[in-house]
Amino acid sequence: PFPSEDRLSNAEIRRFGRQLILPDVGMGGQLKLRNTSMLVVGAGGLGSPICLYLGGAGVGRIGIIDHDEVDVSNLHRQVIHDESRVGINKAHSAAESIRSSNAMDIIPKYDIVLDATDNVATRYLLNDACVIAGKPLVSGSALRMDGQLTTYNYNGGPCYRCLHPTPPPAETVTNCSDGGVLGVIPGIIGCIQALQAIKISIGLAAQEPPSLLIFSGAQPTMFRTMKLRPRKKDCVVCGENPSITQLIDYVQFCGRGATDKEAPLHVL
Amino acid sequence: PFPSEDRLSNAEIRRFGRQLILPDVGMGGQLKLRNTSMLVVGAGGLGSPICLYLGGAGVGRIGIIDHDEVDVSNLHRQVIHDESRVGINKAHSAAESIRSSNAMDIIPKYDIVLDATDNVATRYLLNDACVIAGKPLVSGSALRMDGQLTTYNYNGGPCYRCLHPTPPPAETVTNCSDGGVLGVIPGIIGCIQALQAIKISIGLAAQEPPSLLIFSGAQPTMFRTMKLRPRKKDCVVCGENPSITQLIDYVQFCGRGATDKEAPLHVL
Amino acid sequence: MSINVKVEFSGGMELLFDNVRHHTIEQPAKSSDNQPTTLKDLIFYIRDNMMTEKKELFVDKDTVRPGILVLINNVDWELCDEIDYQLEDNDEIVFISTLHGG
Amino acid sequence: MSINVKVEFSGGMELLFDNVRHHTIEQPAKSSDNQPTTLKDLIFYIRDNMMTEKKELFVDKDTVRPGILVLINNVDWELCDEIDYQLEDNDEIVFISTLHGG
Ligand SMILES: [Zn+2]
Ligand SMILES: [Zn+2]
Repeated sequence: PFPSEDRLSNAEIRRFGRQLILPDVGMGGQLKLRNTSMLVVGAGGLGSPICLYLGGAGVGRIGIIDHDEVDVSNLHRQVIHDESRVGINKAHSAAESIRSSNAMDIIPKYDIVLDATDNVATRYLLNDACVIAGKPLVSGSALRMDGQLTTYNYNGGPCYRCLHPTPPPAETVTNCSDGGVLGVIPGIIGCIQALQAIKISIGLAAQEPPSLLIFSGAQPTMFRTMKLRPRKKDCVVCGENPSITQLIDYVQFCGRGATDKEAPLHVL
Repeated sequence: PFPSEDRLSNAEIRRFGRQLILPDVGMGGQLKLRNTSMLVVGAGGLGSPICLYLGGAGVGRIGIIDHDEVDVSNLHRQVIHDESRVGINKAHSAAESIRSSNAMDIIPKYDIVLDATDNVATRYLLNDACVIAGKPLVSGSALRMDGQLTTYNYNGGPCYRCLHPTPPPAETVTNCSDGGVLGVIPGIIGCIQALQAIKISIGLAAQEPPSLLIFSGAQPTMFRTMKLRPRKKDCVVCGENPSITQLIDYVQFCGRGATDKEAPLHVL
Repeated sequence: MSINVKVEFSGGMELLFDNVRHHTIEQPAKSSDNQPTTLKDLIFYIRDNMMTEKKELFVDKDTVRPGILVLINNVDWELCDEIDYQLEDNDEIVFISTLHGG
Repeated sequence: MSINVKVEFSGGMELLFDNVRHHTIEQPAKSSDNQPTTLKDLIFYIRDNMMTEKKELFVDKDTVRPGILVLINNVDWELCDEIDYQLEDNDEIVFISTLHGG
């Protein structure tokens, strides 16, 4: 935890004036944002807008974890990085990479976790770590012209394993390098992830039933909201008799690497 | 118009690789983006993400028009401006302000116009100018926790006047200064405006029926798509016998100022 | 016989109704002169029974004021007879105030 | 008697079907053994009649492969009997491949 404040400074009141006058936010909501810590895992196409807008909203502490390098091929969707930084490791601005050996040292220090990663293994890792640590996980993903968003382990809703007890076959998993992505697609999903985390922080999302937001950028009707199952009693991690009570080897579990790059810098 | 290219450079191919491999984009689509010029009017909460993502997508020429000043109270939603620039006129990075006397010098030079403004008078001005110049107008707006998005004057769809022949009474118009806005709301709408302009540029939106996207950020189902009327035959500007064939005095027409600030820097 | 109509106020309209967005409104299937109940009847009902002040921010003359879009089952009312649309049971009517902020 | 079901493939699934997302599929209301047609029947129909290759990217054993979510009329199929759900006329079934990119 980080030092909690019981009132906003005058500078904060000036800076966040247009949020403060919102009935849904107000002084109380802004103070909650100020006293909430959020962890953003992944500083690529999703993580960049997430960090920009969470910072702009006045979230008290934001941790950023990434282990990818800025590459000229993904610049178009990583608007937070300018071209001059090509080749600079994004971890410069991040605490450290996340893996089974350190996740439980990091996750419990935050109130809300945002999954902005690009691979299945890390998604299972974050899910299990968030269930074990009791943190909501705002999960976004993007590929080609499509995106998806769900909040896991929150408010009686499912965890990632409730929905996906078995990892997908490796040959069905397409990453952004192979499948491509239009840069603004993760921009849209990342912004909505930031909004969702803000809503959780100020208590606006507490009554919402578990749902999956499906974004189809190439279709005339771009957004649909689908109703999801609740938490499953027999889930191996969030169920009533969990068999997974500590983190496992997720690379092995998923049968593939933790990153969509061919030669990952770190393995989990 | 600006110089059109008939092929992408190797640097562009490397930079936009992840877009190029998308079936919906490809070399052809990327070249269309390269040869499209877009005008973004307003560099605030909507205009900032629009500019970031249009630039990142490889749009050949982007014009930005604004006449507001960066103010500490709207920093949270203007992520493109960092705090050190407080007080610097945003017009520094913009060509010039837009008004009835110059709009027809500016609008015809662009292929697609994005309305990211904050007031009714400029919205009518841009609408009429786009109808007269024959340009599609991707219009976004945001207030409190809500947003709206429509493409006007495109593909048989309505113009702003088809939907709103009469301006709203001044006392019903709430601006972001008075009503407040959560910064990520215009972030989300601006990103979707950028996507819509990209889709128009590469031809993906041509089959879409006219629609209004309604975003309700505080609700569990955040997005809805509503079907809109087509172009109205009796519309005073886009109809069969238009009575408005050149720009008028929009401040007078709307009965209020062109900006949501009390003392506008420029009047139309 | 009566019908139930789902009414939603959006884009700031809800502030005229105690910040409540969703309402279910019961209406007679036929109006007093034995005509089918129309959207106009519903608008007047809302004005006369659900508002105590600022009625002019909802109704202007015989219709909604400029700046409000009306959607019937997710479709612009201009495509459905507008004010003369005959209400059916379970119709969803959205009154949305156009936003101008940016 | 037959029923029509609207089927949508999303999240990349459509690439298995010539990049066509929306399909209307006619099914008998009863299967050959006079039982109501279920989602399982539909899945097998799709596999056997609409796919020529890569069938394992859709079906694994007797159900959809891991990583595919199924939605019945906008609701997670887990809330509606899953594979045993009895199809009705005009049902909307979405098969969506979970995305992992970021
Ligand atoms: Zn679970
Ligand atoms: Zn018109």
